[in-house]
Amino acid sequence: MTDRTAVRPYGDTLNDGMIQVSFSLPLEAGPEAQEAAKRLAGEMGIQEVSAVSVHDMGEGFSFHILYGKCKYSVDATRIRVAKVETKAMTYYEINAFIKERIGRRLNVVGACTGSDAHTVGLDAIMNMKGYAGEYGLERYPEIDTWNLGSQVPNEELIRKAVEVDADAILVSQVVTQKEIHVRNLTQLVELLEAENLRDEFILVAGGPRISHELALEIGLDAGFGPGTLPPDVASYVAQMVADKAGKDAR
Amino acid sequence: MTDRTAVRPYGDTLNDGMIQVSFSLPLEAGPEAQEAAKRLAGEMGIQEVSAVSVHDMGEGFSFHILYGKCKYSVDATRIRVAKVETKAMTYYEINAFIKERIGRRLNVVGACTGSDAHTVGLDAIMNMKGYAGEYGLERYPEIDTWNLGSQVPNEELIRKAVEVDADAILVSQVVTQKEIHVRNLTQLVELLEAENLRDEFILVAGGPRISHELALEIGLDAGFGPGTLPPDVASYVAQMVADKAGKDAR
Amino acid sequence: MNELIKIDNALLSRCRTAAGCIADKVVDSIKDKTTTSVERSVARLMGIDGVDGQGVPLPNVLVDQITKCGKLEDGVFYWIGNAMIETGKTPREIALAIGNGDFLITDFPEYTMEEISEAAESVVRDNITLLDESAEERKERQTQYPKGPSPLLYVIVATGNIYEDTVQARAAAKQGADIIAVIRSTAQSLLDYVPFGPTTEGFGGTYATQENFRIMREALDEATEETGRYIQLVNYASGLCMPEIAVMGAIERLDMMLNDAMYGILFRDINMNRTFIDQYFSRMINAYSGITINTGEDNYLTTADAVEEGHTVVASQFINEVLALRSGMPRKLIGLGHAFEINPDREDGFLMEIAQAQLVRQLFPESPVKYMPPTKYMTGNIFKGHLMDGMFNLASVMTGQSIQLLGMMTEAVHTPFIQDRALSIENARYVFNNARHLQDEIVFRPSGMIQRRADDVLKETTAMLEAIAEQGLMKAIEDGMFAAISRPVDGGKGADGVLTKGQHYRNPFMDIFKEKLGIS
Amino acid sequence: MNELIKIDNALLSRCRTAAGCIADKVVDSIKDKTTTSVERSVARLMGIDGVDGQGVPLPNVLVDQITKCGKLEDGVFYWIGNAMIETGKTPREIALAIGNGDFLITDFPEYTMEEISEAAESVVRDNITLLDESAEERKERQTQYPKGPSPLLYVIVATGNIYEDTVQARAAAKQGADIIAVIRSTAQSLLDYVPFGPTTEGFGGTYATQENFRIMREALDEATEETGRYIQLVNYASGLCMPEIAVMGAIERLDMMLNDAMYGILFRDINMNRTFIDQYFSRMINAYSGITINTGEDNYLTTADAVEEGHTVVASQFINEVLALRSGMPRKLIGLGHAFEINPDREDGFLMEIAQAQLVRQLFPESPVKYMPPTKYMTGNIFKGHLMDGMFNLASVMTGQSIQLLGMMTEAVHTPFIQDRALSIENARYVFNNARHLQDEIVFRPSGMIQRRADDVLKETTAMLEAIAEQGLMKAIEDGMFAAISRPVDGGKGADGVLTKGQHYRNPFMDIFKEKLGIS
Ligand code: B12
Ligand code: B12
Ligand SMILES: Cc1ncc(COP(=O)(O)O)c(C=O)c1O
Ligand SMILES: Cc1ncc(COP(=O)(O)O)c(C=O)c1O
Repeated sequence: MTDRTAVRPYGDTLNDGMIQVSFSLPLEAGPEAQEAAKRLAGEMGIQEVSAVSVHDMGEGFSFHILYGKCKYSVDATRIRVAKVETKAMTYYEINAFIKERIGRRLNVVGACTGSDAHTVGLDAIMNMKGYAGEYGLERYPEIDTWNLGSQVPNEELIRKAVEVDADAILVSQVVTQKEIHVRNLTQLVELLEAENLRDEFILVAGGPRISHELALEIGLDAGFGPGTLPPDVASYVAQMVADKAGKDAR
Repeated sequence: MTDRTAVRPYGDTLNDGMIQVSFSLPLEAGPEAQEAAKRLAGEMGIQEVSAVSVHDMGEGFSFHILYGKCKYSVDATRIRVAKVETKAMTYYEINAFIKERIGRRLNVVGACTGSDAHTVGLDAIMNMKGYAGEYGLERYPEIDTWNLGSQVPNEELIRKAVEVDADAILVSQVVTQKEIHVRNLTQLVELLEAENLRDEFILVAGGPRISHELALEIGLDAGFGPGTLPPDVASYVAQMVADKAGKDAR
Repeated sequence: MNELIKIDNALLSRCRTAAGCIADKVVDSIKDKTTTSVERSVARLMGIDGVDGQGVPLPNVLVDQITKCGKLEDGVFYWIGNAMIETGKTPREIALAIGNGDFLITDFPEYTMEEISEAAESVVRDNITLLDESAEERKERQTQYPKGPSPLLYVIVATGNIYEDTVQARAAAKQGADIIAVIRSTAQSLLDYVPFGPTTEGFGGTYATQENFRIMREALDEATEETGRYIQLVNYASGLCMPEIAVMGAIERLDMMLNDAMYGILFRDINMNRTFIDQYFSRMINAYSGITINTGEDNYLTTADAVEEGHTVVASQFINEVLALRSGMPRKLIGLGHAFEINPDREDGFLMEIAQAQLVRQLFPESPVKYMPPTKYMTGNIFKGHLMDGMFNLASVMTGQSIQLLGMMTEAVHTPFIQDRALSIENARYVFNNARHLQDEIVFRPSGMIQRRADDVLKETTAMLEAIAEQGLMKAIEDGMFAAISRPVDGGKGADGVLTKGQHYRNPFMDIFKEKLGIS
Repeated sequence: MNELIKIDNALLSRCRTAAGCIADKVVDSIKDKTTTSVERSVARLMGIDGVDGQGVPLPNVLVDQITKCGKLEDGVFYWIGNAMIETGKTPREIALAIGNGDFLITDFPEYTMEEISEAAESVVRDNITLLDESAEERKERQTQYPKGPSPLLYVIVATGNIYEDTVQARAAAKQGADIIAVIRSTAQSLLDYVPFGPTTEGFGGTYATQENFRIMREALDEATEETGRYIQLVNYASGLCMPEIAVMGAIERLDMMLNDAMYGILFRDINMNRTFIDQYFSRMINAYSGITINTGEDNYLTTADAVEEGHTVVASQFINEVLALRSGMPRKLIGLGHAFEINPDREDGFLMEIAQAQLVRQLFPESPVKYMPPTKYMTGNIFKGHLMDGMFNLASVMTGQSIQLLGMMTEAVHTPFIQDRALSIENARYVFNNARHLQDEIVFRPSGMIQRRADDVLKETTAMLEAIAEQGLMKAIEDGMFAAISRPVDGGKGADGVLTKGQHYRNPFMDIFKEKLGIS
């Protein structure tokens, strides 16, 4: 039986620690490069390393594939993953919830910001058609949406949000090379704070490398990763608006 | 330019440290398992980890693929790989060398030992036909060979070596599960030592997971890995026998 | 099955004629012989299982004693039956008593075969009933849980530990595997006994024991219920204990058995006569119990070149087939083996693979042929390996193969890890589904490379079979006609276990099998 | 090229007729128009390059000043030529002077077009000679270093740093790549100027600058000599600076350019008129210099479903083709784009991919079609991804595609690492070689799924083209007929850069191109 306080990788025997690693080195293929690869693996705590493949790639580069036993374990009983805490509701439940608990339609503005032109993810959440069989926010009778599309500057997004008195701002970031997504989102938060608008909106980001944790770190309210469905986002926004309204009322 | 004293993995920018890792965990797929995977990567010194894929495999197992930046580097200028030091000769050179320098034909015994029945590698070295365009030892006019084939007990191999007064013993070990090859080779060395025969023979191992280093560690004279060609082995044996003869003569 | 190429029927019938001739000679030469392993399997069929105080399996205890007394020629049935009359004990009690050193079984007064047969009748019947029930249960479960579309996904587990094996097997079933083969520990095929009980330490595989069979069958029965597909179980019969393992498999409801007429000779240096006798009886057991056999022609291509020696694979298939037919196997249980082993660097190698696969498919349309993955040219480059396995899967679905032994990207590295298997199942499911009806779409050009290659292979096969028919199979093996391996007729392991049947010899199980299977 | 399917020629000619009709309307509507970017490219063709003190590219400095003075209708040639007479300076000196604030170019007394043309004649000739020399050099090198067999291996580099790009490109060439495309930084296509000098920081790609082109060309010329194969260089023309980049590419001897008649409109929300005018002139430059274009129909399938919208790809190919023909491109330079983007979970999806690929191949037999890899359904599962790329490679070699943009197993993760590219080159080389002549072996069954799918796509294409011919291309785009994206005729970026030619307007380069290319 697995000891959840000390979980190790598994190949074919419990706790054998077997892992696979691959990387390139700026060294010509040969026994030295292979030895360098093994030592690196050693540094990483991989034991009984087998360097099973080496590929010369020209220009003084080699590619290595290794197997070995990772000496580390993790305590799975202590893992807490930051998760969106609101409860998932269905399309019908969400609309009913907004009607009853908020009593007015919600305004939601969305955009792919900066130089990012990957609209498919945002459209999946916002457009009528939706995603994986779920309607997008546009279809919700209790939500009004503004999908600004691609390559929208943060300034313009904020302007629009103010203009329509948005409850929530949805930002999509798909390009992540050189951490550009983190830069873009950070700038958005800073701009909002500078204009004292940060608390006016529920600020939500999404994209293939966005996690709730990362979003919180940057200073947003929530983050949604791969496989997000429109009702996940709608449930979250509705409940947060209701909460806020509750707090404001007190 | 690459700093060879601090070589790091390379993805698309010098010293970016990018590596790929994959392994299974005895945890059901989900955010917790993915977090556990990331933490393990963290322990291994991988930074900015992206958990790019998770696969539920049933029975409480998940498979993870991660990318990230390895924080370690290696000093490539300090790497010394144990290598067979004898100089590589061709078929013709080797035969001439034996004739001139040793003055008699060499006797070589080979076997796949223990329960190992993988004869292809040993045959590649020993049989007439040879490997990758190079004749096998059997074809060498100056070498007499005895290829005992597969699943030969160490005892029997030693008996045969004594019987034919072998100069060298060639052992092939292909099956490596549970380190069985190390056990088999260690037992061979111990048996030879017990019978005070260790110095009678040049003891050579080969196989896909055999390195010269490993062979030396176990107490053999040389080890040959993947891609070995018959003349590599013949050159080595011939020169070692010549050396020995030289020493004995003194 | 689609006829994507043309087969020259004249050549085909010449192949069948030659193969028939070859088999007749083999069967003729073994008719009046038996082996220690056949006798131990008769002991098992009489209910003898377990070990003695020293851990020696009881079938060996019994057969060894009779052998020592120089009386094995009369067969164990004779001696056990005789002892049953004399001692009133069950066969198992008799074996245990021998293990305790209580008596020499050959010391008792000897009864007539009628008396013996009568005394042992209920034991024979009860044990046959066991086999019948097992076969019956398979049928029922297969009706309740039908199998998926062909090619079926066949994967191996090989951790060395039967309990770890069940974890991997159940996971594989959930991932979509149809067939689980438990690979056997490296050393087992040369053991002249079958280990006993559950085992947790093997090298490159797990020992084949009856208890291990039972443990895995149970795990797969659960997986069957969970997945709604009948998950088949495979193990290895080949080796020095071929018929014994066949008995164990029949009792524990295995669905397939590796069982090749020549594998042991060529690849394990087992004596020819021993192998031919053992395979003859073991296949009757398989056939009687509805167990599919897997032959091992793929192995040839691990030592011989797949292009140069493609015809030896087909020739061997004809021989394996006809020998199986002689053991009463219906064609639908004869899973002939072949493999995808052409050098991946060869230009148009994929076309030649297709030619060979399609030829085999059309020559043996009723056979559940088993297609083996690339192994020889696999390297530590797991990415390229995964791709080669994908091309193999495509070749299979394009040519309508029956059973697909999935390749693993780590073939050159280690026996499969759980993720290797998961990825390879994913590979096969993707390719099979995405190209499901490709074979219905294409015809190969009549004068193209594929058709010509198939023609050439069939021609060479015919020539080879006719040459073998001429000189006899034993001589052909001596001459190294298969897998470039030559074995002397009298050499090899286990030769001393071959015996000419004595005057009292009877094997009532063989009689029953022959009758049921219609073997003359 | 093999005709593995049957094409209904009546439909084909209806498609061509409709496409011709569509193109005529487009060309007609843009004939008397020019754009800021066309004018900047004329400036470049007159030798204006470099930046002013604030780092603004000189072509922009010039065009902006003329625009501010409200005089761009007459075209930069008119104003530069005029200023040359008046100042005796070269065009580049004039632009520099403007950058220094020395004068307003529109303030000089105006000469006649004859006088201007005469004054500028040698500048025009010299710059045309530059283009001719560059094209000539390509021819020579291609004779000395012939290219490999089709499909050619096309890979991208996208580190963001031109020097790092050269390392990766040279390594790729050694690994076997035939064509290197330097992907452009995410933001560049919407810049209304072309950055200057070598650059080392881009996101998801490297800026397209003339110096970057030169650096990479030099690296690839070395690689050409080392590998003995002419390594082709690709960059992107599409965007707000289409014709300018075409000029830069012509000068620096690029071999291919991404250049699509509609990509900017649909995917970058660039104004329609702007795009149609820009592509018209940019393609003349490409054609004159012997540069192959790559169209971008693959992009449709990143937002639209590849099965449902397969016909939109083909319709767009007909339109892109005929528009390129109108710009004087010979068919052998029109590299139409398409893609392998059907959901891998779809049963028989591979058959549908083949149908589409084969259809495209047969409809445009002379075109060096460019086949794009799976991207949309790629995930972080690099193993499955590598396999999907292998199936894509197989589809390509089975259907005789010309240019294979290699898929990367890390498509869903990051722009390619050096090893991703190496493995993908290995993948393609293995599959292409191992199945090299598969297309010569097969015929698809006349009533099979593949033939039927191809028929359906062609039928839908015909209907779509005829509908567009009816309403006009601009209206069709407004209606969202491509990629499920709708763009208003007057909307989009760069609309203010569209102008009606004034009375003094002349573009001598266009005249030369038209004459050489035989455009009426
Ligand atoms: C389609 C695509 C394109 C299309 C985009 C069309 C369009 N209108 O969107 C086109 C062809 C135009 C394109 C162009 C480029 N692309 Co692109 N593209 C892709 C591709 C193939 C798929 C992306 C996609 O549509 N996924 C499907 C959607 C549904 O998934 P998703 O975005 O993850 O969205 C889900 C969740 O993340 C979440 N979500 C996403 N956004 C949001 C927002 C909110 C508020 C919420 C709550 C949730 C949420 O919910 C969604 C549904 O579950 C990826 C590779 C891949 N397979 O991932 C590359 C990829 C993203 N592209 C890439 C690049 C580099 C580019 C270019 C920059 C290349 C170039 N230099 O020319 C250009 C420029 C684009 C630009 N300026 O941004 C890289 C990014 C590398 C990196 N990690 O930085 C990728 C990974 C490919 C690669 N390996 O190089 N691309
Ligand atoms: C061919 C093969 C077989 C054939 C062997 C036929 C034969 N007569 O050899 C058959 C089908 C019989 C077979 C059976 C088994 N095999 Co096997 N087999 C392979 C396979 C596909 C190729 C090995 C090979 O021939 N390589 C080609 C030769 C030329 O390479 P080589 O051995 O490395 O030799 C070179 C060098 O290493 C060196 N060298 C080798 N020996 C020597 C000796 C000397 C003295 C010198 C100087 C040099 C030298 O020089 C050679 C030439 O360059 C590998 C997988 C793979 N692709 O590697 C699995 C593999 C080796 N087999 C494996 C297993 C488990 C088995 C079985 C145990 C499975 C089973 N339970 O049934 C059985 C039992 C075999 C046994 N008792 O040992 C595993 C081993 C796992 C491990 N790491 O422990 C592998 C890796 C497959 C796998 N992934 O499961 N196998
Ligand atoms: C027919 C057959 N039997 C048995 C085996 C395995 O044999 P062993 O257990 O002797 O290694 C194989 C190998 O794959 C085979 O093909
Ligand atoms: C024809 C064409 N042009 C340009 C691009 C790239 O455009 P951008 O630089 O605007 O991202 C693409 C995308 O692949 C394309 O297909």
